[in-house]
Parts: sequence; structure tokens; C-alpha cells
Amino acid sequence: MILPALFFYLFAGICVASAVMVIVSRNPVHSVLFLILAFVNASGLFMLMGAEFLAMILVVVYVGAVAVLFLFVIMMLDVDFVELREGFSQYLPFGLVIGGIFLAELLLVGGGWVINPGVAKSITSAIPTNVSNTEALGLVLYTKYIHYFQVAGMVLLVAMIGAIVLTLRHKVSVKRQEINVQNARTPELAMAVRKVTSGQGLQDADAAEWVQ
Amino acid sequence: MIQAIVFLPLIGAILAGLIAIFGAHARNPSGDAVEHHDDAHGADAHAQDSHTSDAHASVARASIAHDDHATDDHGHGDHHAVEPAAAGSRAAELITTGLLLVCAGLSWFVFFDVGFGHHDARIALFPWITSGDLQVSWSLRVDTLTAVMLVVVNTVSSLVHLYSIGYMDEDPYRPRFFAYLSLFTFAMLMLVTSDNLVQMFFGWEGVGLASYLLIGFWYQKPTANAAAIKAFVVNRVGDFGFALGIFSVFALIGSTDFETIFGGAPGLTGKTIDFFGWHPEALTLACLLLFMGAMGKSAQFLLHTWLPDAMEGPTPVSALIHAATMVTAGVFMVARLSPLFELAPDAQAVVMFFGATTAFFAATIGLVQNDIKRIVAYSTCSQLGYMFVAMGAGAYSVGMFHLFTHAFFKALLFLGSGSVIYAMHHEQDIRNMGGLWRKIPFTFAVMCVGTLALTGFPMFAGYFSKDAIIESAYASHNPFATYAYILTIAAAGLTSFYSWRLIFKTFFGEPHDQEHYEAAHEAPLTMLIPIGVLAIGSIAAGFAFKALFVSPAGVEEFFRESVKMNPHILEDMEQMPHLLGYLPFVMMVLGFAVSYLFYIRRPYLPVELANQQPLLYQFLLNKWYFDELYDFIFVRPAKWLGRFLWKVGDGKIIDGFGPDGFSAGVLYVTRNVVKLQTGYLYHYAFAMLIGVAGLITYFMFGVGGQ
Amino acid sequence: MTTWPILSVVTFLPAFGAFLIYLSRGNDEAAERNSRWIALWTTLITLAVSLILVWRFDPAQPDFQFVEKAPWLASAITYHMGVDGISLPFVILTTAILPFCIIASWKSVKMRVREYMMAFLVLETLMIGTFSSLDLVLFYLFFEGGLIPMFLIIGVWGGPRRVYASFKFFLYTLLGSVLMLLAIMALYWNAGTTDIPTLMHTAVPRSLQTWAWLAFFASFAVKMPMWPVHTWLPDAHVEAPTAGSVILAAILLKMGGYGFLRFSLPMFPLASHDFAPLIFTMSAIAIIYTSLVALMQEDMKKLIAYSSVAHMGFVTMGIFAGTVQGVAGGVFQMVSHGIVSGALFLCVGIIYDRMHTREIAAYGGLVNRMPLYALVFLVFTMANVGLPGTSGFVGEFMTLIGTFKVSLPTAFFATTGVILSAAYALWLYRKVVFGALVKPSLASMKDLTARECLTLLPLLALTLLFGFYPKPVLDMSAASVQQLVTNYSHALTTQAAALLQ
Amino acid sequence: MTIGLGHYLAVGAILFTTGILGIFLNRKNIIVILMSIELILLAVNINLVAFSTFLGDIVGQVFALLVLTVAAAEAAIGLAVLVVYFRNRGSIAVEDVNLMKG
Amino acid sequence: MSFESAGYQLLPVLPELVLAGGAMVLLMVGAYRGPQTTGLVTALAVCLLILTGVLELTLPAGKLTTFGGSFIVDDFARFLKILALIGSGVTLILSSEFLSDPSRRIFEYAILVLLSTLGMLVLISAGDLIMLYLGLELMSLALYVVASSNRDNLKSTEAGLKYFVLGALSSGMLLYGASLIYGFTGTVSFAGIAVAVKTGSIGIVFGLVFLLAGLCFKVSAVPFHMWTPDVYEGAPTPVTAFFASAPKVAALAVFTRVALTAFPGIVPQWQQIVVFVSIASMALGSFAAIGQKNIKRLMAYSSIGHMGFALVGLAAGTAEGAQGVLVYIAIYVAMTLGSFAVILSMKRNGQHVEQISDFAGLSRTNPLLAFFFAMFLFSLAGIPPLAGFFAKFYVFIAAIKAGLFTLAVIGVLSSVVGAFYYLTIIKVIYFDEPLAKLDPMRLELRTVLAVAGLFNIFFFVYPGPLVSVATVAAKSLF
Repeated sequence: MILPALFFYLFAGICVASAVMVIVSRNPVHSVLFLILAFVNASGLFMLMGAEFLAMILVVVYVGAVAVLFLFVIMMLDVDFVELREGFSQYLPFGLVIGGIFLAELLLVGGGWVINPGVAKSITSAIPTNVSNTEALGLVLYTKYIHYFQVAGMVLLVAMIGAIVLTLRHKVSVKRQEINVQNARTPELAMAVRKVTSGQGLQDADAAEWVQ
Repeated sequence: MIQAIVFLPLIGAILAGLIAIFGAHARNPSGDAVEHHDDAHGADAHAQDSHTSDAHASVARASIAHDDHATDDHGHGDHHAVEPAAAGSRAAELITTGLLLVCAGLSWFVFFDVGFGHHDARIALFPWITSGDLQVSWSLRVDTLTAVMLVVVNTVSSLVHLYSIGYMDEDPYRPRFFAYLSLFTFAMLMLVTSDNLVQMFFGWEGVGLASYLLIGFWYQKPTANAAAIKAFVVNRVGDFGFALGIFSVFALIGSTDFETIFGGAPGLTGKTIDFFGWHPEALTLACLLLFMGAMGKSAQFLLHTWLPDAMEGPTPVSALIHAATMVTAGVFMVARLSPLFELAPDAQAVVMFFGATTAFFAATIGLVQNDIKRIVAYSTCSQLGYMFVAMGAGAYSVGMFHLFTHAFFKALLFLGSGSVIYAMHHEQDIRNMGGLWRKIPFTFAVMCVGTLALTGFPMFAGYFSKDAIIESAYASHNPFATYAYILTIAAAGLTSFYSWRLIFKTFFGEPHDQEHYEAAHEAPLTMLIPIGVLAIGSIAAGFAFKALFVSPAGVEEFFRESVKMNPHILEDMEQMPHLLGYLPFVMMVLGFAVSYLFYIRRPYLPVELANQQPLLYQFLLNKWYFDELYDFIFVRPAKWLGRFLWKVGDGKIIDGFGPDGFSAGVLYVTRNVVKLQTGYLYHYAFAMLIGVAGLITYFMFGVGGQ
Repeated sequence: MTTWPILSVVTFLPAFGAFLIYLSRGNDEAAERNSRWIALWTTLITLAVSLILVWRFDPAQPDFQFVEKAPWLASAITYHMGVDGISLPFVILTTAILPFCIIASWKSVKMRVREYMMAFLVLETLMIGTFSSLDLVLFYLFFEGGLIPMFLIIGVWGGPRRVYASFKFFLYTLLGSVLMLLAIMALYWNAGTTDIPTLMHTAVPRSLQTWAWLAFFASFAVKMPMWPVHTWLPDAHVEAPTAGSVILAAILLKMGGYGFLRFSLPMFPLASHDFAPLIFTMSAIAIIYTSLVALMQEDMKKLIAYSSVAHMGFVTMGIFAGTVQGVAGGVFQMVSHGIVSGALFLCVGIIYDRMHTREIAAYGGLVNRMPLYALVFLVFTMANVGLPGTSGFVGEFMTLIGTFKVSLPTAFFATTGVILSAAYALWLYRKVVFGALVKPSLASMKDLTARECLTLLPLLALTLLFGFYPKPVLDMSAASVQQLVTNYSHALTTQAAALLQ
Repeated sequence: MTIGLGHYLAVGAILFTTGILGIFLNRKNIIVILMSIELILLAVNINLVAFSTFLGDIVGQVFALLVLTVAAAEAAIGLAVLVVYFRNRGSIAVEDVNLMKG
Repeated sequence: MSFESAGYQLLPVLPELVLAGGAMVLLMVGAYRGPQTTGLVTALAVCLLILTGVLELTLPAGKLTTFGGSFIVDDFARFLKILALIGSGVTLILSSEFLSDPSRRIFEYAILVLLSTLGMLVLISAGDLIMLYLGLELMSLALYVVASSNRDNLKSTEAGLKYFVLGALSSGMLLYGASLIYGFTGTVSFAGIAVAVKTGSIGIVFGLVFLLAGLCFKVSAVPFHMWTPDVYEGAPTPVTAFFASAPKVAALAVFTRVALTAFPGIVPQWQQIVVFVSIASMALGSFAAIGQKNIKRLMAYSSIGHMGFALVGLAAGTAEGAQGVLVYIAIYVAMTLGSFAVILSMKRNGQHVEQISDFAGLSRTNPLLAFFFAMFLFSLAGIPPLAGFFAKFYVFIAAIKAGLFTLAVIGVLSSVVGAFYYLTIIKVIYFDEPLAKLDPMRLELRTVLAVAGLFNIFFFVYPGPLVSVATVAAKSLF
């Protein structure tokens, strides 16, 4: 019993500490790195609770994708990291009071949790004991909760469209490959056969057509 | 016939009014007529006035206006062409005067028919105010009391109409004037023929309106306007009481009809009413309130201030309204309501107190006045006090008798004064007169008759009525009987003094204004005839009707139920010691003697006396400082309060704390709320988090938890 | 009883006229001329139709007549119209005053005439609707809807401080009314209906009565307006165009009094009785206070506006006296005040059109130039003063006599109003009409035009007619008033007894 | 010493609070705010998984999975918006995002 | 285990499926045909929305559930879905001018609106917390993007940024609440929660607070409203119109559904929250709008206030209250869309103007437009006989019936304060001296304006249909 407890405190401690560092560190790059650390430790906590799949996902999706995206954006935007920190202490006491209130009350509530008798009845999908966590999730995610999955897909679609709409720029000065246009090009479009009368050259109208 | 008496003046008023308004309108084109510049009189400083109907009134009219306060108008009038009289002036005069003469004749007929033939009449015309148990109708009621008033009103009125034809002959607005006069007569007739309190109130206020219009007839004179408003407003103070009296009577008896009231009144004795925590007897209270109305209309002490100022109006108006008819309405009202007053001895005491006080008080002021009309006005005031003394004593017929005789001689005095004024080119100050008897002997003669009648010279009208009042005061069991007796006796002496003073200063001695004196001449016939008729009345009215008004049997026979007399008063009067009966006569002689001494024999004496007693003299000359007092107590506080309530009450308090303050508060809040919207993300987040923190804390510890 | 919905026709005819004006096209001048004529004809036809109401009305019948009912919002909230003796006078007053307003605006309104006429016609619809609706929600709809056109009338065609005045008017009245709306809802919740005739016979619990009464009071007191919530009125009157002032004084103020009669007394008798002393006090204060304030005014319209407040004090006092005379007097006083104050504002408007100022000090001696005007103004001034023989007297007298029985002190203090009203009204008359004509600007003043006579003389005739013969109005409302008072006293005795047990 | 649900919830609560503090104590740039939000979501996930485990109900984990998905999408959108903003403003300092106020 | 037998019919989600599929088809169309199809895509998107609406109406009557109860189609949902579809459709129509500018030809705009609408439909039908969250995010993410869709404009992007950051925070809180509720009840479905929640255990109440905080953010109720003015001002005007209409419908719908169907056991608790939020919103909406210079910003405060009023109905916690909310939101959508049609027509010399002072004298230059706008403003102020009055009427009547007198009194009083700023605009329109004439209105704006305006003015004539439909819809929640 002592080992899980030790690991819990290890993970939880590092997680909380790095979370604090996320918000206090001077350099946003450091913040991201601490965020990654926090996520990794949280994934450890998930492990402890037996949610292996989520733990993996957290590392893969969050650490691997989201956090890196953050880092990427920070780098890309190239903001001046020596930002002033005045005002931080100005709100600090007040912020701490509010934060303290939240923390105290949430802890009280968390500590007061008991499984009330009615809860057992309301459970709809008990965790199957005989299969792995991943399989258990897989069993329900694409069957019973397919609609969640689909809607989440739509959410990702929106995110995709949104990111494109907002950030994609067609710079006029840049020559781009436009595959569909290029593929659609036919000889008829590209060429025209003209009978040129000798000594007269092209007619003006024809010339205009070519010049454009 | 009754209808004819009442409504003929109305018809006259309407016809004359139409003539007046059409005439005026014709001269002042309306806005839709083509703009035309009729600056025929040139473009001098007064040009803008020169086409107005009245700004450039005749010399005559403007000169009438010429008193201490209106020299400007006078100036105007003198320097501009006389404005032609309104078209149809003659027609208006003839119509109204003719109709009034008819009325006068009819009312004498009615007087005898009712008084001796006992043909009382009650004619319901049509309903007026009907609501629940409040049923008020327009109706005419003629009994002896009314008949007496009819005679007084119509006789004096017709004579005044006639007189006015001469007196106003140079005024361009005669149609309007005659319309007003007839309107007044109609209102007065409605008053005296009313069968209920509300209709009486109608007449009451109607005469007030007519009086307002007539006093302000020369509306360009600021003083006339001020006097008109003063008359109306002071009368309204009285009406305030009258109205409350009507309400209380209705509340007590449930009707405003005289018959019902008189029938129900005896049942109310002993009943009290809660009046601001004071529990007077209901009837006493009602009578006092009603009497307040009478005080206003009859210019009794405290509410008298309007009457002298009302002399701003044309003199015939003073004669008609402010001597003979309207001011006696209060007396008539008390007589009419005698069944109520007889049941309320406390109220009678008050009536007598105010009557006696007024009689004396007005006489004292009359001693030192210099305006011929004002002297007569104070005299009127004083004489009205006498009448109320009689009313307070319960000798209603006696009061009515004095009313009756007084109408003749006081109208005579006013019209005579008017004649003097006319002769003196609208000079009214007796200090500027003198020696006029040579120039206007007829006027002098009738003025003497009037004065003799007023002072109560034996066998003249006033002698019978006034002495009877003094006797009734003596004989009554009123708590103020002695007070009244002493004051009326004293007042008799004072009356004699100031009346003769007027005669002496006007007609004797050296002329003080040679120019006017030289130009003085006797008035035209239309003015002299009415004066003559009134002079005859002043001589004969007392003697001829004494039996009807004063002797117990005569009263019983003549008045019957129209008044409810104090049952013993007339007998008690006859029990009076004979020596005391001569006292008024003695006082009269004394007054005459002192007056003679002061103004014929030793003209320097009054000046010396005035110098010796400057305080008293000023006190009297300034009419006991009542105007100043009222100005100080009522007018100025009212104005101050009005301004205060407007600027501070409405402006600062109600608006300041109400809408304006509220909107300012809203804007203040808005400014601060908008400041919260700083534009900074973390503030926004902060707000959200504080909100959530607040809510969870609330549920954690607050009322909302669990 | 009637085969066609006469009441709805009367109500919506003006709106239809407004629609016609909207449809009318043409160049500016023609459109303006057309809109004037359409407006005039619409109001006249409406008046004619409303007179059919009078003709068919059975004054002996105290209940609602010409009743129309149709489903509307929900089964409990219906389109329910009808008039009784209390509301009919106001309907007629409205239809009768409107033509005068149109005529009075004939020349004086030069700007945006079409909109102006449309606003007036829509306002007429809303006002008639207010007086003839028999459902609380419907009533509220019309009652509040009137704010919109009036707001625009004051704001668009008003004087220099029109923005302040219109906002004050709108927000002040709205503030009062929204509370009434809540009370209406509470009544609906209590009785399950907003049908006025039903509610009039539904006993309301004591506490709800108190609150609902206060809420209704908030609305009507502002609308009346009663002291101390009257300050919007002088501002609104001063800034409104002449016809707007006329409407405001003649009809909009009456909605408050009508509301008291229609709702407060019949529906909340106990509360009305409890609060009567409050009303009495406020009325008496209003009469004295505003009369004193009127004494000091420098602006004619403001003076008349303050006098309106005083006169409305008589109305509230009479209504809450709960006696036949008081209530009937209140109704009559409102009708009379509608005529008289409307006419007074017309009078002010006439000289305003000529001089473009309402400063009392700018005038003086008008009688020299405008004798006819002086006469007309005199009559209305006297009616305002409450001189017997004018309609002003009858109302004042009846309310006072009705109140005297119930509360002597109130009647006492209220009666002082007769003194003060004489003082301020005659002062005004003197300053404006009497005196020598010395101001050069007034020299070219012209007397009343035929059109102006057309607006004033009928009102003058009515003032005098109702002064001498108020029976038509009194009879019209007598039965309903009697029933109202009977029910009121009955409710007081029975409900009080029920509470004692 | 047993590690109960309370412990996990406590971690969740602390992370949540840290995230909240991060939002309004931050004066530097928007990205840190986005990271704070990620912390909040992490707290939520810990909660969900913890509840799921202790209730023996898989729904919590499904929920957490979806939260992860959506959070990723959200991060993408957020960063995209941020980039666009940066292009216009040339700064992502928190203090500079205040063009509109009042 | 077949889907059908386990309650996994697809019929109830048919409209959503069609919408999603259609959106993707249109996406393809746009992607392959390029920006010049923006107009076509937009038009097709409107058609798609109409089709969705029609399908929604043709679904079998009564209450349909699918996916194990996590998707509910009842009358309540139908009512609000139609409303949301109308809101989206009309805003797409209103956007056509915005999109016709060559520099802004982004066909994705219409797609995003469609997907956002899909999110709304999901949200409205959500039967459990997960569906709620997913629907909410689907809706919001698209909104974040469209808010900053004028990506070269600093204001627009700032609006997007603010909206996004605060939105993410709010959904974080909502999620935290959802996790607590899940933990304390063991279920995420509303029906299950309703069964489990009989007493207000503090954990559940905490969860509720967080959950409602997230929802309040979406309806922009105080104190979660702070984003609203900035975003409304900054976002392109058609987007603002969209924000003010459809998402509000969806958010309010889910708010109502959660409160009434998931937590009927602890009405007092959430009622207190709603009352507080409602009062704060009404007051702030009324006060802060005074003195605003920008009409869009003013509309933002106005919408805050209106959501406060709508929540009054919810606070009642009764069927009448829900009915009030439904009527309110329906009328609100009509008024708002009409108002935005006016704001969008405010164009001088090809430039959009949005300062209130730009309305000066509008009644002289464009009388009809001015008239309609004035009527919308009076209606927003709640003056009878306009539609806005009935909106307030129904919510307050519910509040009164529920005994919430204080709330009702504060509500009507703040409506008076609120009337002030509407009057200020009317004052500018009618009393002030006119500025130059506006550019002629586009046809689609005219149409929207006329329909919304006539609805607004003549609603009182025959309010029956809307009210009775709302009644039925509200009943389906109980």
C-alpha cells in the first residue's frame, strides 16, 4: 500500500509544483516546459488510478501535440520575453484570497465526498473487470457513446476549418502551385493554331488575345 | 313675471355684450384679415396704442382715471384724439336701461303683491346639479324678503343705468359697461331669488364677477386691475367660508333647499361637529361659516379691505354695487338664513360683534379720508356694520329696513359724489374742492338730503332705520349687546362728523382748484333725474315703510315666514328708556357741531389736531394699517412660499431627490459600472471568478447552503 | 345589443386614419394638406360615431354596454371592450377634443405634418382604447402605448427643452406604470383572470389589496399627477406643442382618475379605505401647494399646468371620499377640466403662435387688440377659477361637498384652493390681457381668426352649458357611480366584518 | 495510509486553483493564460478519472477522453486566434489587449 | 445489441445529420470551387438551414429520445431549434453584404455558422452533461472563429481573442462543475441526476454553481458578461447579430433544460443563483448601456439586460416561467435581428457607421427605417403594445406567480432605467438635426427589417400562436 501512496505523492507533488511554475516562470518557454512536466505527472496519476489509456493519450496528445504547438507558437511569434512584471504584486493579495477561497472550499467539498446510496443505481456503464482499460473504453466509445465521438469529430473539424480560416494567407506576390488548375489545363486552353498570312503578321485582335 | 324680472337684465346684458364684442372685434381685425397698418395717428411713441379701443379713451374717461395712481393714463388721454364711441352704444344703453326700468316697475308690483297680497312664489326652472341626495335646481323664490331686495336692486339699478347714460357719455365703451351693469343686476337677482344655497352661491359669485369686471372696467389702469383682483380674491376668502357653510349644512341636513334646511334645522340643536378637534355645535359652526361669506361680500371688519379700493371703478358702479346692492347681499343672506341663526345664539353673538366693530372701525377711518368716494365707501362699510348688529340682535326686519333705506341714500350720496366729480372734471380729492354749492346747487341739495338721511336726521330715512338698530342692539340679549350699543352710538357721532365734513369741504369754503371750479357745471338731466328720485326715496322711504319693518304687527303681517325674528326683540325695543332713545340724535348733533367747528369756523383745528396726534392720525389715515398688515401676513408669505415651494420644493427637493436626482444617480452608477469594463482580460476573468467564488461561499456558509 | 362592434370601430378608426395618411402620397405640400384634412375628417367621423354611442347608451343601466369580447392572449386574457357611465364621458371627451387639436395645429405645425397627424390619430386610438377596455392587460396596453406618440409629439414638435421634458414625461410615467403592471399580474395570479368586470366582483385578500393598491396608485398618481409626483407635468406642458398640451391636460391626465375609479375603488375597497387619508392629505397639499406655486410662475403654460395639478387634487379627493357626490364630482371635474384646461392651452397657443413666447411678462394689454380673445380667455379663466355658471364650479363643488361628509379637514383645506385659484388665475389674466398695451411687439397682434374661433367657441359653449346644465354628463354617469359607491360601501362593511370574524 | 478519492480531488482542486491564479496574476502574455486554462482542464480530467475509478463507472473516462479531444481543438483555435491577433497588434502582452472598453 | 433496440434510433437526429452532412458537402463545394462561390455557399447554407428546420418540424410529434437518453427531441427542443435556425439563417442573410466584399470572400464563414448551428441544435437537445459540453464547444469554437473572421481588423481579432480566452475559462469552470456533479451523482444524464439529486448536498451545489457559471457565460449574464460588450463591438456587425441571436437561444435553452430537468430537486438553490444573476444582469444591462456611444456596444449591454429578464422567467422555476423564457427569447430574437438589420443598413458613402450619433435625424432622411428602428427600440424597452412588452409580461407574470416579488419589482424598475437609453437613441433619431442620407438599403435587409418590424408591431394583434406553442413547449419539460 505504501508504494502507490509514495508514487501518488511523487506525481502529485511534481504535478502541482510544475503547475505553479507554469504560471510564475518568467519565460513562456519555461512555462510550456513546466506544463509538459505537469501533464506527464498527471498521466502518472492516471496510471495510478488505472486509466492507462487516458494516461497514454495525455502524453501523446497533450505533450506530443498540444504542448509542442504552444511552444511552436511561442517561438513563431517571437515575443519579447523580457516583459515587465509590474502589477503582478498589485493583484497578488487579492488573487491569493480568491484562490484561497476556491482551494479551501473545493478541498472541503472533495473531502466530504461519500458515495451516497443512490449513486450505485445510477451508474450506467460499470467498468468491466475482466478487460483492460483500453478495451473497456473501446467497447463503449464506438458503440454506446458513438454520438459523442461523432460530435467530437465535428468539433475537431471546426477547429481545423477555424485554424485554416484564420491563419491561412494567400499572398498575392507568391507563386503557388494550384494543382487542380494546373491539372485541368488542356492543350486547347494552352494553344491556338492561327493561320498567319505572310507579310501581315497577327491581327490586332488576335494579338490582344495572346498578350493577356 | 318673476322670470321676466330676473331674466330681462340677462337679455339686456347679452345684447349689450354682443354689441360690445362685435364692435370691438370689428375695430380690431382678426388674424385672418389682411394685415393692414392703420397708423393714421403717426408714429409717435404712443402709436402702438392709438388704435386700441381703450388706450386712447375719451378725455372724460381718462380723466376719471386721473387719480393719484393713474396720471400716466390721464396724460395719454389728454393728448390724443377722442376715440369715437363704439357703434351701437346708444342702442345698448337704451336696451339695457329700458329693460331695467321695466324690471323696476315689475318689482314694485311684486313688492306689493307679495308683501300685502301674500302671493309668495316658488318657480322651479330646471335641474342643475343632481347627484345622489344632492339635488339642486335652478328655481326662483319670491317672498317678502326677496321682494324687498327686488325693489332695492331693480330700482337702484335702473336709476344707475339711467345715470350712467349721462355719466359715461364720453366713454367709448359704453356697450360693454352697460352689459356689465345688466349682468351684475341679473346675478344679484339670481342671488336674491334663489331657493337654495347653491343658487345663492351662484348669484354670490356672479355679482363678484360682475363687480370684478366693473371695478376693472378701465382695464388700462393698473390700480383698477389691482382693485378688481383684490375685490375678487378677498370676496373669495368669504366665499371660502360660505362654501364650507353650504357643505356643512348639506352634511348635516342632506339638502341645500331652504325649505328642507329650515325644516331640519331645529332637529340639529345640540348636535356637535368635529372641526379640527374642536367640537362646536353643528349649527353654530355652519352659521359662522356662512357668516364668513357674508363678511366678505359685505366688507365687514377683517374682510373690508377690498371695498375702498373698489372705488377705482366708475362711480355709478360704486353706487350700484358698492353701496346699494351687492354689499348688502351678506345682510340679505343672514336674514334669509334667519331660521338657522336664530338657533345658533353663539353665531349671532359673533355677527353682532363683527357688525358693531365694523360700524365703529369704518367710521373712524372715514374721519380722515380725503377721497370723496372713499369717504362714502367707508361710510357704507360702517352702515353695513349697523345692519349686522341688527341681524345679530335677531331684528332681521330692522336690518332689512336699514338696508332698504340705506340703498336709497347711499346710492344718492354716491351718485351725488359722481355728479361732483363730473362737475370737477374727475377730481376726487375733497381738499381740492370747496365752495361748490354755488356752482352745482342741485347736487349740493341732494347731497345734503343724503347726508341728513345718513346721519339720521329726524324724519329722514336713516333716522328710522338706524335708530331702530341702535335700539335693537340695546334691547337684545346678545352677549355683545352693550358693546354693540356703545359702538353704534359712537359710530353715529362719527358718521355725522365725517358726513358733514364731506359736505363742508366740498361745497363750502374757498375753492382750492380755481380752474376746475370755474369750469364746474351741473350734470345733464339723465344724471339729475336719478339723483332726484333717490333723494325723494331718501326722504320718504323711512317714514313710509317704518310700520312694515319695525312695528311688531307690521313685521308679522309683512314678512310672515320669510324671516324668523327673535320673538321679543321688537317689543323689547319699544321698552327702551326714552332718554336713551335720544342719544343717537345727540351724537348726530354733536358730530355736526364738531364738524362745523372744524371745517367752517376753525379750519386750522383739524390740522393742529392731526399734528398733535400724529400717531392716531396716521393710524386712521392708513386705515388701521390693514392693507400693510395683510400684505405682511398673507400676500408676502404666500408669494414667498410660492417661490419657495417652486424653486426649493419642486426644484430642489422633489426634482432634486426625485427624477433629476434619480437620473443623476443613475448616471453616477453608470459611470462607475462602465469603469469596471476596463478592457483588460484579467479583470474580466477576475469578475467571473469573484462571481463564482462569491456564489460558492454563499452556499457554503450562507443562507443558501443545504 | 349592437350588431356591429361600434366600440372597436370608434377605437380603431383613428388608427385607420393614420394609416390612410401614411398611404397618402404626393409632393410635400399636397401631402401635408391631405394629411391635415384626413386627420380632421377622421377625428370628426370618430366623433360622430362616438355620438352614436351616446345616443344608444342607456344611462339607467349601471353595467357595461356595447360589450365586445374575443379571445386574445389566453383564455383568461381576452379582448374585452365596453363602456359604462364612468368611461363613456371620457371616450366622448377624447373624441370631442381631438378635432380641436387638429384644427389648432392646422397652421402652427409646419414641420413634418404627416407624422404629426399620424401621431395624434394613433394617440387617439390608444386613449379611447384605454377608456373602453375591459381587460386589465388590454387596458395596460393602451394606457402605456400612449406614451410613445406623446413622447414623440413633445420631443419632435416641442419647445427648446423638449428633450428633458419628453424624457421626464416618459420615464416618470413608465416608472409608475410598470409597478401597476406587476399588480395586474398579481391580480391575474390571484383571480386567474384579468377581466375587469369579473375582478370588480372578486374579493381580493387584504394584503394583496394593499400592495396592489399601492402599485396602481404609483401609476395613476403619476399620471394624474398628484403631489409630489407632479413635476413632470409643468415641464411636459411647457415644452409640448399646443395641441399636445391640450391632449395632455384634457385627456391623458384623466387616465389616472379614471384608473382610480375603475380599479382602485371597486377592486381594492379596503385598501382604498385605508389609504383614503393618504390621498386626502396629498390632495389637500396638492391643491394648496401647487396653487401657491402657480402664483409665482412666469410662464403661462406652466401656470396652467400647476393649476391642473391643483384641479386634479379635487378629483382624487372626491373619488376617494367614496360618496356619490364625490365620485360623480370627480368624473364631472375631469370632464370639465378636460374642456377648460384644453381650452386654456389653446388660448395660450393662440398668442404663442403670434408672439412665440409664453413669458407672461412679454404680454400685457392684449384686450386692446384682441377683444374677442379677451372675452374667451376670461370665460375659461373663470371656469378655471370655478366660478358658478361654468363647468369648473360644478365639479369642484361636488367633490368638495362629497368630501366634506367624509373628511372635514380635507374639504376645509381643499376649499382654500378657491381663494388661491382666483389669485393666480386672475393675476395671469391681468398680466396678459389687461393693462395698457405698451409693448411695441404686441402692437400688431390680431384678434382671433375664424379657425381659432372654431376651436374655442364650441368649448366655450360646452363650458357654459355644463356650468348651467351639467345634467347630461351627470346623468350619463349617475347609475354607474351609484353602483360603484354602493359596491364600495358594501364591500367595506362585508369585508370588514369578514375580517373581524 | 490509503490514497483515497479525496487525495485526487485535492490535486484537482489545487491544479484548478493554480490555473485560476494563473489567469489573473498573469501580466505577461496571453499564451500563459492559455496554459492556465489547460491546467484547469487537466484538473477537470483528474477529477473525472478519479470519480470514474472510484465509482467504477467508465463514463467518467469517456468524458475525460472527450475533454482531452476538445481541449486540443480549443488549443488549436486559441492559438490561431492568437496568431491572427499578433499579426495585427504585434504584441500578445495581456496589457495590450484593451482596445475596446467602457 | 442493435442500435435500434437499445434506443439508438437515428430518426430524431435526422435534422442534425442532414445539417452536418450538408455542411461538409458545402465545405467541399467551397474548397474545390474557391472563394468565388462564397455567395452560392451562403445561399445554399440558408437553404440547408431551412431544410433542417423543415425536417425538424416533420419529425414525429411528442418526445423522442435517442442515444440512451442523451439526445432529446421534445416540443421544447423543437421550439428553440426552429428559433435558433431562424436566427442563424437570418444572420446568414444579413451577412451577405459583409461577404460580398472581395477582401472578405470566405465561404468558410457560412460553414462555420452551419457547424455552430449544429452545435446549438445538439446543445438544445442535450440530455446529458457530455452532450451538453460537446454541443457547447462545437457552438463556441465556431463562434470564436467567426468573431475574429475579419482577421485583418484589430478590433475583430481582439474580440475573438477575448471571447476565446474567457470562453475557454468558462468552459473550464463548466467542466469542473460537470465533474463534481458526475462525481456526486454517479451519472451524467439529466434524468439520472434528477433522480439522484433530492437534497442539496454541498458538492452538488458546488457543481451546480460551476456549471451554471459556464452557462451564464454563454447567455452573458452578470458577472460572466464582461466579454459581451467588447466582443459585440469588435466583431463584424453580421457576426454580432449572430452572437446576439442564435447562440443566446441555445444557451438559454440548455440553461433552462439543465435547471428544470436535472435539478428539480434543489430548486431553491439554483433559484437563488438565477435570481441573483438575473437581477445583476437586468441592473447592469440597464445602467451600463447609458452613455454608450457605439450602437453595437449598446446592443451588447441591451442583450445582457434582456438575458436578465429572460432569466426572471427561469427563476420562477415553473412551467409558466419556462413558457415566459420561450416567449421572451422568441421575441427577443425578432427584435434583435430587426435592430441589426437597421444597424447593418447604416451605411454612408459605402462606409458602415456605428456611432449612435450617426443616427441623428434619421427620421427625416429615412423615415421608414427610422420608424421601424424606433419601434424596435420601444419594443426592447418593453413598451406596449409592441412585442417586447409581451416578452416581459410573460416572464414577470411567472415570477409573480412564483412569489418572486422582489425580483419582479427590481426587474420592472431596471426596465425603466433601461428605457432611458433606448429613448436616447430615439431622441437622436427623431429630435436631432439630420445628417446626410444613408445609402439605399439592400433588398435582403429590407426584407428582414419588414418581417421583423411587422412581427414586432403587430404581435399584439394575434399573439396566440406563439404563446400557445410556447406553452406546449414549456410543458414538455415537466
